[in-house]
Amino acid sequence: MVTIGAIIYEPGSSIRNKTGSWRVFRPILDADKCIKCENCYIFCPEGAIQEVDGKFTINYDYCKGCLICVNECPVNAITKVREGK
Amino acid sequence: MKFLKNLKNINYGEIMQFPREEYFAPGHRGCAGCGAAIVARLVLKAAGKDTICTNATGCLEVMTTPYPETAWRVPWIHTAFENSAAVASGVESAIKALRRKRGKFNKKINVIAFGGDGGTADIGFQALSGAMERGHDIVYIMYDNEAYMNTGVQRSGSTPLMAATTTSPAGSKIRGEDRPKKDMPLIMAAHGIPYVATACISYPEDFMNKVKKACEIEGPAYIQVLQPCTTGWGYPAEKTIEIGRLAVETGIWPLYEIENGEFRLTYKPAKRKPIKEYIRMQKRYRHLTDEDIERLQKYIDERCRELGL
Amino acid sequence: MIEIRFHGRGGQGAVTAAQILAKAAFYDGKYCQAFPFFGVERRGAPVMAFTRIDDKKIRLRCQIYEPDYVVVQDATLLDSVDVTSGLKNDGKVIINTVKDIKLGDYDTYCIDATGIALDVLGVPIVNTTMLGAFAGVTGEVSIESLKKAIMETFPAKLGEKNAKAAEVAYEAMIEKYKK
Amino acid sequence: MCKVKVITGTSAAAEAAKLADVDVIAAYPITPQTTCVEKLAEFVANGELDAEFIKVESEHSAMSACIGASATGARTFTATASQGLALMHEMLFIAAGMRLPIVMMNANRALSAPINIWNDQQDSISQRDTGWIQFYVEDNQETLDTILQAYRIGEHEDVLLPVMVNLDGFILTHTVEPVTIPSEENAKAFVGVYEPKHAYLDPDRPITQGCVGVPECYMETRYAVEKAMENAKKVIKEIHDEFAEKFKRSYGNGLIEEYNMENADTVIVAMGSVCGTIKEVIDRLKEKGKEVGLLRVRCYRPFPAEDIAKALKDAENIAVLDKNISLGINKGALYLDLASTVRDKKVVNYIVGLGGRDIRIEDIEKIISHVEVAKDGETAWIGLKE
Repeated sequence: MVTIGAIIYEPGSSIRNKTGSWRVFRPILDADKCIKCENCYIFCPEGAIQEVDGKFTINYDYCKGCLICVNECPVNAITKVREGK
Repeated sequence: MKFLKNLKNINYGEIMQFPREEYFAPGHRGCAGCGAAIVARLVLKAAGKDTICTNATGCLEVMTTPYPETAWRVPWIHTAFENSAAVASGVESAIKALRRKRGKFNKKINVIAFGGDGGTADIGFQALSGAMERGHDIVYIMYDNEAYMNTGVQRSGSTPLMAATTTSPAGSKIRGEDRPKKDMPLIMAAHGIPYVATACISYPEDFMNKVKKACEIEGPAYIQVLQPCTTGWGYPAEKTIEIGRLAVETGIWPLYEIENGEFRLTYKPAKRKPIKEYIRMQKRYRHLTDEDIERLQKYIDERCRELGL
Repeated sequence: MIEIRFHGRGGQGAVTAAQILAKAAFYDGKYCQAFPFFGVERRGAPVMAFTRIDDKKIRLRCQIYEPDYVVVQDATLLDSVDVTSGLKNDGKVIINTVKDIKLGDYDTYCIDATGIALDVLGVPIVNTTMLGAFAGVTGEVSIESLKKAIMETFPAKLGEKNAKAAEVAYEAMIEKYKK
Repeated sequence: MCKVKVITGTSAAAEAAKLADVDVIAAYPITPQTTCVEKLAEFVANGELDAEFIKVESEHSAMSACIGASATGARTFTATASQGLALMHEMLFIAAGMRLPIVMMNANRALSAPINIWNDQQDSISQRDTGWIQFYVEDNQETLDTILQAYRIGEHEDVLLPVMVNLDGFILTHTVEPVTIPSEENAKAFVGVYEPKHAYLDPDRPITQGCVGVPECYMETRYAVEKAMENAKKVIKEIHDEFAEKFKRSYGNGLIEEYNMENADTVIVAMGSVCGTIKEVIDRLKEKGKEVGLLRVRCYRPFPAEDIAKALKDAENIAVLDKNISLGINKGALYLDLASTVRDKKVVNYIVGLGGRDIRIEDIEKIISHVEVAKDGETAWIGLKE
């Protein structure tokens, strides 16, 4: 059943769509090198980088592998590897 | 520390800790490295929960709301391509009326209209001009990726000089877009509205502070945020922020605000970088010769001089 | 049902006159309808407006082709407009003129409405004056209802003056044409 | 206490919007609708109506702003005509698809070219597939009454559709006649307050309106509008009856009105103000011993096919009057709809009154005598000059 006027009542329901499957390269964040500048956090188009218990981690369910985080990390704490390798 | 270094030049004082609330959910269908998604994320972080958004047809709308899924965690409405500002006028007026007559909306609510450059500078121009002139308390965000990206990179009024698009191709006779970028911020400023600003996603604090200011100011506000597009501009996805930064550092996209008619640069590069660095990273400019770039450099130099950059 | 056609010039208030007449008839307890000739004419051009009055609800929506009465607000119109066009054989014409004229075989009633308007209102706007003349000649509406409709149409002072102008014309016509 | 005022159709529309206590008006002036928005602006300026009046820069923005306001939960009104309605075209589909019960007065006027400010019904007929409920009224009183009913109908949970109330340009919009204006109290008791459950933007309930209708859901949304149209037929009758009981004025059964149909072999089918003239002609013929009926289609969308078929079951000669023309098939829209409803009967189409061509008493008489000898499926243009 489509809702009246095709209204979507569940905010942020796009989370059901796991875009992590789009990834070709995987960014890997080395928490020891991280200086918490928040560059990766704020520039991620997916909001896939989260702060958990004071540490930044990458949510691979949604990370599309754009690698902006790799490019923007000022201390090279994030590196990339090919998916499936 | 590229980014932190940039911040020192911004006039807003303390480095902010970015709000952790996310009102723009993951799982949207934007390209990897999408600048428009960054725009939406930053705007909502700055504006907060008590916000209603309107959206013109375009990339941002299409990629965020294929039924039955939405990336939006604030109330959001899309109707058509050319009328985001008109719809926002209706939303804002309804809030006013229902607040006054029925005691609803008992808090400040930000009404934010999103439109791409086509939906703003071209087909949506009349509706935008009308809404601004009428003085609605709305914030209009033009996410500027300098062409019609949703339909496959056709030129818009906001496409810059010499950029190649599918409708301003680099041919043997015409070298890409033959007209300069339409100066929307100044056109909006000419409406006499209280707040106009330019921004770039590569400078998130600057951008978010401007969004906050625009929300706080009563009356219409217009922010044009440059948002590099990996698909339309032709560069690797990881360069989205870097290219945006170069647009600002070269003076191609100056960051300023016009508050109650007063112009102020919000960021001034210590020394402007040559535009060649920016140009050579993008396929849309690959047809340019060194002479072309030199001509373009002169044009940018002239504009920067006018702005005091 | 009676049908009235007003001839005037754009800006002289012919449409307002037709509407006031309809309202006056309504105050007399009748049904009414008034409408302009839907043209593109601007100020100064010859224009027409119409009123229907009946004892029962008026349903006709066509234009008026065979009026019972014609009211001519400006005698200069006679040179360019066939004001008696379609007028019923026993129809009456009321004209604003300083002369005494007769149009064809029609009962023609002349009044110096401009003179009255200048006297009473201080401006040569004759629409309300002509309505007074119409009431005096035809008796189709009462002067009381007419004055009420006029007062309701214009703001206070102006309403009173216009009602006065109508009354002066009304009495002048009764005086002039009393049998 | 109700009062009677001698007013134009556009004023009657404005009075109705005021009585419905609308929250937001967004409108752009256009002949012959103008006096409606002027009146509303006056009401708002004088504080007689507490509403936001958005003086938009075009009809497209008028409908866009109405959609934004209605989607925020406000009762919304607009008015337009002709080219303005055509400019709104895109947004009309959207208002209906988003299920927003906006009410609009349309002053029926011809479409360019050549530019023509006078009456016909081509403008709204051209919007018949947009998903708007469409009424065509006969007089100024019905304009007011129908707008009041329109809010109830559009906002009804089984309907949730926008409603267009069409009145003939100039013939009604610029004609004054007595109109009974209900008391504010009675009107409010009838119209009620708009409290949408489906669509309203509120930060405390973050919904997404106007999503991308992917192929997996688009057909279903269209079908839902069709179902709502079907539901509307019942709702329109119910609300009409409730109105009739409360205000002692009725318009047939709300969908159609039958006039002198009992003994008439010849029936005219028409919409709008011309029905008044037709009734007058019917009465005059009756005095001469001739019986002719009128079937007035008050509600054109949803199309009351069942009611029409039933009403015409004994008719032999059916004359359908259209103030519009579907170019390329030489038929009017009402005829085409009716011909798909009424089979095995003689139905003749008359194209009348385009661009302000007056429909005179003789024209109606001519149609009546013509239809009795005409062939099924014929089309005749009435009043056309050689």
